[in-house]
Amino acid sequence: MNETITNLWSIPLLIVIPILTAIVVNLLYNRGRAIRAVSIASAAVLLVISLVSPYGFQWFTGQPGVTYDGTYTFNANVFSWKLSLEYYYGPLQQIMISVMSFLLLFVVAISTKSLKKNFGPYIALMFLTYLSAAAIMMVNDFYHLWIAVEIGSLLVAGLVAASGGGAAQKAALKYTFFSALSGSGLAIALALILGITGYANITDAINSVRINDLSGMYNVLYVSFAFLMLSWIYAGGLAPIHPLKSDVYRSAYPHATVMLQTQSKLTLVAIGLVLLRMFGTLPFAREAMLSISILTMVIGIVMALIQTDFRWILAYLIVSHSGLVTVGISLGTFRGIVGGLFQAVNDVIYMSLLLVCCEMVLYFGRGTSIKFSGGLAKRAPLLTVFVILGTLAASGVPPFNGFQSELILIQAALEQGLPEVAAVILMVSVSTFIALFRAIYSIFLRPGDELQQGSERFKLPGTTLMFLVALVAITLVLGIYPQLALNFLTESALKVVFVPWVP
Amino acid sequence: MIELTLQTLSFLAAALLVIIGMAGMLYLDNLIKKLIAFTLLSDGVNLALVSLGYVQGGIVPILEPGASLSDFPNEAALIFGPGIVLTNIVIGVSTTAILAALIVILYKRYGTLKASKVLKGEHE
Amino acid sequence: MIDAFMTVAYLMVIGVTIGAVAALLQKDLLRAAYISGAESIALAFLFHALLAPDLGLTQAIVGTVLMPGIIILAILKTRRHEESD
Amino acid sequence: MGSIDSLYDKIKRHVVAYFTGNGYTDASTGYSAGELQAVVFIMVLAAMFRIFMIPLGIVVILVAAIMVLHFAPVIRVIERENSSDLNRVLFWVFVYFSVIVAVTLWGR
Repeated sequence: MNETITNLWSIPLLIVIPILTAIVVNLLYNRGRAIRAVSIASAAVLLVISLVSPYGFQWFTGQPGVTYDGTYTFNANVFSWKLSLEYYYGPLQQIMISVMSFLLLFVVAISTKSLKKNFGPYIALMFLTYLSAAAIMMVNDFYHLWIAVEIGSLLVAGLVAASGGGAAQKAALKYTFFSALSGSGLAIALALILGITGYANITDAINSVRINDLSGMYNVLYVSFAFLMLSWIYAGGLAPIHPLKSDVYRSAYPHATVMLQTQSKLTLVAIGLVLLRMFGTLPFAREAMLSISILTMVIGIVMALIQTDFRWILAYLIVSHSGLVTVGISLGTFRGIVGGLFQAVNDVIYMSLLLVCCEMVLYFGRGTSIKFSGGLAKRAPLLTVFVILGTLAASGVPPFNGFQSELILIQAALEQGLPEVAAVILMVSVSTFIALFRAIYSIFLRPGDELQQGSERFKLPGTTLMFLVALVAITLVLGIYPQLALNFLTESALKVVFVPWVP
Repeated sequence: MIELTLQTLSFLAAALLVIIGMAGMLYLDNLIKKLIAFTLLSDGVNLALVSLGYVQGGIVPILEPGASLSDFPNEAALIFGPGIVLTNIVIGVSTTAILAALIVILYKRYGTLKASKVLKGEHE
Repeated sequence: MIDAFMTVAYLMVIGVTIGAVAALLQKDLLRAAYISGAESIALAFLFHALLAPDLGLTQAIVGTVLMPGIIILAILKTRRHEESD
Repeated sequence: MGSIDSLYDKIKRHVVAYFTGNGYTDASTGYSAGELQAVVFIMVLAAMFRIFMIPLGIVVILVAAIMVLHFAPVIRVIERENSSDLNRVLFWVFVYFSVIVAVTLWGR
């Protein structure tokens, strides 16, 4: 296949700008206004780059060499070589990274406004989290995949520990201890794949597996599949590791959780597609992925039903809805993959809406426990409207975006002859409504204590109001015109199903 | 009967290191001990990856002046393992640093290094 | 010469394992950190014997100075002996 | 679990705990909804084994029903197993990993 260089500037910029911003923001000690200006400008630049960037490849070590007499060893054939370390920016990467940049812009704006102390390192961690998620999304070789996953897990721990509080630090310590197993497992998987195929590049590895006869070495492939799936589970917070991940989601600040859940959804999509492309033809590989996804959905939603704190409920709902994303991917059909990717986009958006509402509940000085609160609807009616809209979107009610992706997922499950999976997806969306509405009733609608009753209304800060309005607008637009997002996703899904060696 | 070459022995040592590290992370109650067990675990993985590339009676994969080019591919040790291990060592150091910092912070907050007190589950 | 080298390598294989167990059995955390550093020296030599001298150098520096250094710093900031109960 | 309680005893204890135990709290709606959901989920997932073999599916459904009745408030068991204790998570990961490797190697 002939590949041409069409993209020489945007992929390096998407990696370099977050690093530079993190360094600069770290150096601006205690200058809140400067940090705010720099970080917002940088996030806006990232959003513009991700929107206007052309599609194409970025190869490392592709530059011409210089000889002693001053001439270049330039040769047009250099660009026809397939180099191993490779990034790719395509339609799927464009929509995912654009959504993440949009969220980063507002999250940075909110956090620089609401935090009081020196928050330079915190913003730096936020940008580095963005960097790791973008790298995982664009990468097409196992080596960079491993490094980006490792960096991402350390950054999650850093971002959670920076939120302060004993629970947050405990969650960070547990999560980092576990990265020992996951990271070593990913390194072993990488070494085994390198040993079998001889390539770190995913495209070349898939071609090598297809061309060469590996019938005697299926055991090695299965072991590397298992280790790679372990890191998938760890980075995305699927079933056996979900207690650690829900601890992480719950104990960070809600606006930091927006970035954390975006990162883990993108990681799930990227590593899931890699697993499907590389190991999708192995018998029982997709079944293993599917069973993990179903287990995640079920346990997440059941645990969300019995929580008594809004933050806990949201944490377990995020876990459960990551199961929805991976069900679509692990079905492995065209419609399933489209549904999974679309669910990832939608999920990131409506969960951000709910998380920002949760942040506002904390900001107004009410606890998020559903036992000792109530009566917030009288004092913050606008927030109540937003949180109810977010609930409707999350539980898949027609005019919102959650409905469209869940419909596609249910159709995909029925097409595959798995009506049970369709039933589980339906029940998850219904139970999402129950779990969220318990919290909303207790916090917002129930008459509160007399001590908490006041006359004056709470006012939403301007940035937050803009963010909420924008998120609601996106959920409505994507719910009414799903083609806007599906146009980006169909090409990638077709490639994964029919030509899996193409990134 | 497997011949006890250096490669087999170091695979064995790597497996023992991984098992010792995992057992230490599971059963030891002290957070610093858990940290040391973590470094042992990553050492074991590194050793396994390095001994994957070992060639019996081979040479270091560096092309010295005067070496014969035709024998080099047969004799040189494979380098994919070491390429990964170099990164893994660096990642291990940074993870150790973050873990140590978190342990110090948690010690200041709770006054103990016992994992059974610090790392209790949230729902118990 | 070669035989002596290989004998030392075999000894280092045993040394790595014994060092790992010994480090985890100490009650004194500082001593455990030192022993894990000694285990790293054995590991560095083993890397050298396994035809990866560059990794041997890296492991010698990182494993004997940096890692125990970090752990010793953490011990100095917390406490030296394990709690008995 | 050498329990000698009959099924009647289990159900009676369950019902009594609902109406007298801690009284009606905010959490009890969640617990009852979660219990029902968990039971339905388990039965639906047990029914999925029909894709391998229909008799196997029938057997698994029966086993699942007996297990559900044995661990009567299922939600309590699930809640206990979901603790974020590090060792417990590590244990579940080892179980999971061995199951995945065993199933994939066997399925080949």
